[in-house]
Amino acid sequence: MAKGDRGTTTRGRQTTARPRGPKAAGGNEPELVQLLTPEGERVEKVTGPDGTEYTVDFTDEEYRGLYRDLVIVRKLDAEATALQRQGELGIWASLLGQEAAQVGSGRALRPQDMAFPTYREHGVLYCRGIDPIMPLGLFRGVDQGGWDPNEFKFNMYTIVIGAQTLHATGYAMGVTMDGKTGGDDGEAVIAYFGDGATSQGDVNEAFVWAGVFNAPMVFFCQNNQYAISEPLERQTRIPLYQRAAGFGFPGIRVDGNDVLATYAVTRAALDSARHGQGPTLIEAYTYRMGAHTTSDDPTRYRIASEVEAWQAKDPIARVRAFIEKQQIADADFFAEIDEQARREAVDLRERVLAMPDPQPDTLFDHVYPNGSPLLDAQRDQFSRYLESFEGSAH
Amino acid sequence: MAKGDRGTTTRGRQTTARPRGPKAAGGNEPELVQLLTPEGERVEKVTGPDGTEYTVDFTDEEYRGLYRDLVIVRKLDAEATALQRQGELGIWASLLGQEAAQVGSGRALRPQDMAFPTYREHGVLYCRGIDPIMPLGLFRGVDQGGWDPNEFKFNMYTIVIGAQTLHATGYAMGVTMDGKTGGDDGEAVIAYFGDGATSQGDVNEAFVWAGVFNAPMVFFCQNNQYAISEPLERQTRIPLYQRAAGFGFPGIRVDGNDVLATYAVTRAALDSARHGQGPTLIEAYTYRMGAHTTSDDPTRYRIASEVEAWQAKDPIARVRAFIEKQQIADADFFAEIDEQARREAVDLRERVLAMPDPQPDTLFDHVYPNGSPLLDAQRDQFSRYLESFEGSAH
Amino acid sequence: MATETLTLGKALNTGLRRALENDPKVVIMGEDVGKLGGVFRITDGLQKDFGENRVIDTPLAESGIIGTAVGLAIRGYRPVCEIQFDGFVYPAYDQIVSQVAKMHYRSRGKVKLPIVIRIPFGGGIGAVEHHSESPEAYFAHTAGLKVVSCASPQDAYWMIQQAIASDDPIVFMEPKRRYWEKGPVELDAPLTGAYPLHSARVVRPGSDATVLAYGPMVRTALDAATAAAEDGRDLEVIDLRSLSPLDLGVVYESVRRTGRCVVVHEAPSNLGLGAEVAARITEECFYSLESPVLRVTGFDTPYPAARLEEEYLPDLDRVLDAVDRAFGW
Amino acid sequence: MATETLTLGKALNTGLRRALENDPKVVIMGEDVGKLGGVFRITDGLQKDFGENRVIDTPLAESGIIGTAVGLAIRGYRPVCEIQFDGFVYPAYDQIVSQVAKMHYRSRGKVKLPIVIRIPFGGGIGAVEHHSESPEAYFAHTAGLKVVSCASPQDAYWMIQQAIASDDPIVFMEPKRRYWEKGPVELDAPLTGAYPLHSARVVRPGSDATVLAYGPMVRTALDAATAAAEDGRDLEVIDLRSLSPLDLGVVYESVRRTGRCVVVHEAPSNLGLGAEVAARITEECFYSLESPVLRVTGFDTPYPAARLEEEYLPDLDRVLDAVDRAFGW
Ligand SMILES: Cc1ncc(C[n+]2csc(CCOP(=O)(O)OP(=O)(O)O)c2C)c(N)n1
Ligand SMILES: Cc1ncc(C[n+]2csc(CCOP(=O)(O)OP(=O)(O)O)c2C)c(N)n1
Ligand SMILES: [Mg+2]
Ligand SMILES: [Mg+2]
Repeated sequence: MAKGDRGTTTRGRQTTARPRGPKAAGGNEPELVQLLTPEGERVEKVTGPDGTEYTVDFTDEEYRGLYRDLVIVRKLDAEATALQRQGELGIWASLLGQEAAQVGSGRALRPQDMAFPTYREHGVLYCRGIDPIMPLGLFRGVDQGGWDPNEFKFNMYTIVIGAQTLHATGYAMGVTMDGKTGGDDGEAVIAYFGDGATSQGDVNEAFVWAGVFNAPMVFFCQNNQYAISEPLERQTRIPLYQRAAGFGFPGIRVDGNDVLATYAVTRAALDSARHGQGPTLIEAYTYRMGAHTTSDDPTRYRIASEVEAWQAKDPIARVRAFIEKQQIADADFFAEIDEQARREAVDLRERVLAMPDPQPDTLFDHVYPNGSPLLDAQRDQFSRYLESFEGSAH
Repeated sequence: MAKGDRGTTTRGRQTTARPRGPKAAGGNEPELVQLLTPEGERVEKVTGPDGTEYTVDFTDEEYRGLYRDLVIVRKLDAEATALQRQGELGIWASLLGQEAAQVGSGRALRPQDMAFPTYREHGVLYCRGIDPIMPLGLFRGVDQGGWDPNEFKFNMYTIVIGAQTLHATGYAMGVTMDGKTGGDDGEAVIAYFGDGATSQGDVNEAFVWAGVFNAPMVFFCQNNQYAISEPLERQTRIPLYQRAAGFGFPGIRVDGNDVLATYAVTRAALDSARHGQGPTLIEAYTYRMGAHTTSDDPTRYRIASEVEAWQAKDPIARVRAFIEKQQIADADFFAEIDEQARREAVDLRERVLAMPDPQPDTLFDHVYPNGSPLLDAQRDQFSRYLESFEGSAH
Repeated sequence: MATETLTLGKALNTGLRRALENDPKVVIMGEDVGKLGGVFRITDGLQKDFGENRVIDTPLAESGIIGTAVGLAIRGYRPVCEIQFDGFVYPAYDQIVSQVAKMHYRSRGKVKLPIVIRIPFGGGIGAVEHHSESPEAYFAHTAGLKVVSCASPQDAYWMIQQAIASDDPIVFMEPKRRYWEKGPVELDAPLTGAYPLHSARVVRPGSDATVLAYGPMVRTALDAATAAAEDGRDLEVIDLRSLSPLDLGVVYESVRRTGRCVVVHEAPSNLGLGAEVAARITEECFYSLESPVLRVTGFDTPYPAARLEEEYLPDLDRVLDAVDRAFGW
Repeated sequence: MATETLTLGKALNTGLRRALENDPKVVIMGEDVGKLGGVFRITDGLQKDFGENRVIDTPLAESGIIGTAVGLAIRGYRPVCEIQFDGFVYPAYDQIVSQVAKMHYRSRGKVKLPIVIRIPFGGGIGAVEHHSESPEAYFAHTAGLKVVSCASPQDAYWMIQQAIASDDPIVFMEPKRRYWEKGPVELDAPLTGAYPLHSARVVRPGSDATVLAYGPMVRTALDAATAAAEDGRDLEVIDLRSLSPLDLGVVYESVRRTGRCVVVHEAPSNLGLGAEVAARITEECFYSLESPVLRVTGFDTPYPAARLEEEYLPDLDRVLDAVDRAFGW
């Protein structure tokens, strides 16, 4: 049905360097915004369908900084996977392959912006300056990964698919109600979710709300091609960024393995939101290189050649290639980054292993801000019960 | 945001006779398919954006038949409203103003097609050849308006907003699984819902499903401009038919006060579905002339001039004007129809008044196909309890 | 002290108005709560006086209402969400039980969600299906939520304000068929002096048997007590008020005195509030009970057609029948 | 008669296979049920053998799964819906309680919805939040739904087939932490000869006290009985199997003999199944009870972090402690 394709289309410059969507279905996949090719070639700028020019103007230091982020984020992720394999985490949801989508969007956030992650946004969390240990309690099972979202401008992880997009929208409505849009210091909100999540009622209701209230927010969909075992075709028959057209706000597809393009597109959308221009949907076209989580076995549902094809589009390799070509760093730099990443990983590991187990009776804490007599009674009874074992062989 | 407007747009012929959307917001409302102007002028045909030509080729008898349907449907509805005012119905959801949307789409259904209504599709029900008394048990409170959907190819009314769109989609998936699409005798499914319903997660999930499974169905949205008191702007900032573009299937706006255009557009969409071409969203642009239900007081939230403006677009007056201009009926015909409508209304009234009250212990019937010992016990206890009053002054 | 005679609905409306006045962070949101003032007019006039940012007509989607309320609460607001009818809360169920109920716990106390979810509930108004449900047990079974129900205009006025002022997420069940019943309301009494939100209360002292009720059934229980008095039986009626957590101290005390207890609600019997109340009373008052705690409830059927609701709903006679059975045990 | 030793998960898988073989109208639908065979592999190999029209990988939306299943059922299919984890059933709650549960009643028996909703439930697998919930009371409180839970491979094999063959809408609760436990399964015994779906069963006869459990807690109760036997106490263990309607005849009979009863479940205490069971036993066995029915349950908190679940979940010791308390009453 050709009509569906007449939605908002991202038409970047027709440079030969910019490829079509890597997983072109029937050859009519739309173009995506790309500023750095898999080979490490810089595309100077891309003009979006509404005339927005997407480009970046980073200093050498900043390019190196992005590279550092990418490497460290991947390393910490690998360390968490290793910790899980060794039984130190109950489960881990790896971001392998999605580093550019996360670092690009994470670095595009301004300090005043608020993010609502899923369970996989370890890279965004890192860019927010949050100690990577913070969510690990959830995966180790010593707590549920709780923190104060307002302190870090980063909400807690959300596991129920799509639920956080409504939270983000409500928060963004609050931003408007507080009069915090309209200028460069305006606040914007970003909601992360996956390709699978786009099927959930909640996500579509968030689109409705965001449109109606012109909410200052960015819907950032990491299309990593899979929802556990289900390929994209189980969720949509057209490119996901086009969903936005149905709700009256712009959608755009960006190469999610390109940290520069992701940065540029996210920054533009956030700035548009903070200036009161309303929501944008960004589809970051990327790939989940690993398993869905450490509990998953992707060999049951996808073939090695597909993974290999994506390997060639690695988000880190292309930045390194670019840096090398531009000669803005030497071998020492790369060695130093690797060493820093290694140190941070070791540090993370040590601190994970040192995480204290929770005390049994903390079970009853924080069910209600104002407490509950029922829980008090249960806690008391439980304490007496535990005491009854004391000194016994039990 | 102009981008959102680049979705599927209905571009009919540029005849001066066809007006823009009657309630043009900011003057950029899209055109709608219209084959009969409010003045009763026939537009020969309209070409849709995908090249589909919308027209009708009715015999004089058929035109008269449509007029008859419209008048009777309106009359029966008015009778039900009167019955409610007299305390004979608990509540009534009037279709006043939406007759053309319902008769046009209802008559477009072929016998093998299946319909999933809301609580307002009395006109569609009539066109399916169903005794109009059938849903009245629900509104009178003597039962919940139950019938066998397969017997009438018309599902029971659904009150929970949007829920039936998923039922329709599942049913349509079943049609495909049964191999009942692909030819002229293929089956199609139509799901009715309102403008307000488009905000519900369920409706958007139905769009997802229908797109992914290429379900043989038509989403028929009667945009009557209000969800109880809330005007359209509370549900969307762009025209509703454009929602479909976000899900990869065509959407089209039709003049819902034009029975000919509604027929033509619905018939084309149904035929496309039955031939295996997948779903279509139709937005029938119309107006709820009365209250939301008899419990509602629309003067609290809308002004008289708005209602008057729509009065001028009355769905029945234009057909009468057309018939008169074409001289395909004389005064006797109109008198005869009015008399028939009156008779059917009287008959309906008499039968409503004769509806028996349910027996108390039917309360316990049909909770489960296989029954339940718990209910048997409750029924027994209740009978004994009722017996305890027998012969007493109670 | 200004005491006015108000309907329960007007008392809620006045309580909401006070809450909007007292705290700029309070916002009301829901379907048709603006110009229309809600289908029951509980928010009548509030949008006009407080504006569209404080009283928000939302898109027609309950999950969206609660989900965005969560975000607003994280932002520091105190959303009061109206669900139009009991039967329409279920699309929001996931947001309520998985998000609203759990976020404080998940965050080890760092996130507070002071959200009030108002639900007009129960039958008796001759409505079509989905408009007469009693879903309170679903919420009371959900750890992390509190659930209350008011039964008089005075309680309506105070309890809605207390619920909004509380940092706990609270499901506020409004006895819709009592919206039009009148009673005295002390409008100027300070909230701090009001009867505590999560406390049951003896609304009619008595000595022969204890009748427990909440929401719409309190009136029914009181009527039954009046009728029983004519037969020489002195029933104590307790309004549970807080459905979660239950406040059963006063109940135990009563049952230990009377030895007999009947619990009344509209919701189906199976796993209704009565089950919990009966189980706990039995545990606490085991040696005082002359008969088991008996339940007078809706039947375990879907809510029936309007013309059967008189049969379905507990009424004075069924309450008295249960009392008789308790005495005949 | 071919008796094989199967895990509970494999027994379910084999039962589903039989159902697909026996009735072409049976379809399986859910997230990842196809190539992956479900995250617990309960549908392993079924799509390969029965095709994509019989085993359907759906979009990621639970309301859609149940809502389209309703439409398929109206069309004459018998959908078996997999909900991936207990905590993800709530987005489908409206379709379940307002549509699946009510349509037969609404239609005065004219519409049948033979839908089975499979839910792996309960904790004990060290999972993150939303993966260890016990939502059965929500469904058991809902008139129009039936709810069952299996506890052994043999029951899993039979009950899933019985549920699919039944015209009632059934919520089928699978004790996920027992998926890997093995037991004998008679594969060729005719379904008609199987123990009835909606019947409780004594799984260990005993004379001193009655312990009631279902799903994952049946094993716990049996272990407790074994331990109690060492202390000279003879516990009768009853697997409730049908959670709605409850089949309490055998329970009453048992409690009248033993005079003491403990009911065990993972779900929170407040308004959990135990409340209903306790209320009914008390009513039916009032003069036989030596002590009130005691409940051993999860606490009224959200399901905690994995490293606290051992404390949260009822175990052998907590069951024995309750038995002790029953004897000490
Ligand atoms: C409501 C709900 N249903 C099911 C699940 C189980 N589940 C966890 S992740 C997942 C797939 C999500 O896919 P996607 O949105 O593409 O995100 P990704 O994991 O690929 O980043 C599923 C089905 C869930 N967490 N929540
Ligand atoms: C889930 C749900 N929420 C709320 C309601 C109450 N309600 C009944 S009709 C209605 C408005 C529906 O508007 P629309 O979809 O435009 O249909 P219309 O009534 O205008 O035909 C509302 C809010 C409901 N029936 N179901
Ligand atoms: Mg994905
Ligand atoms: Mg409408």
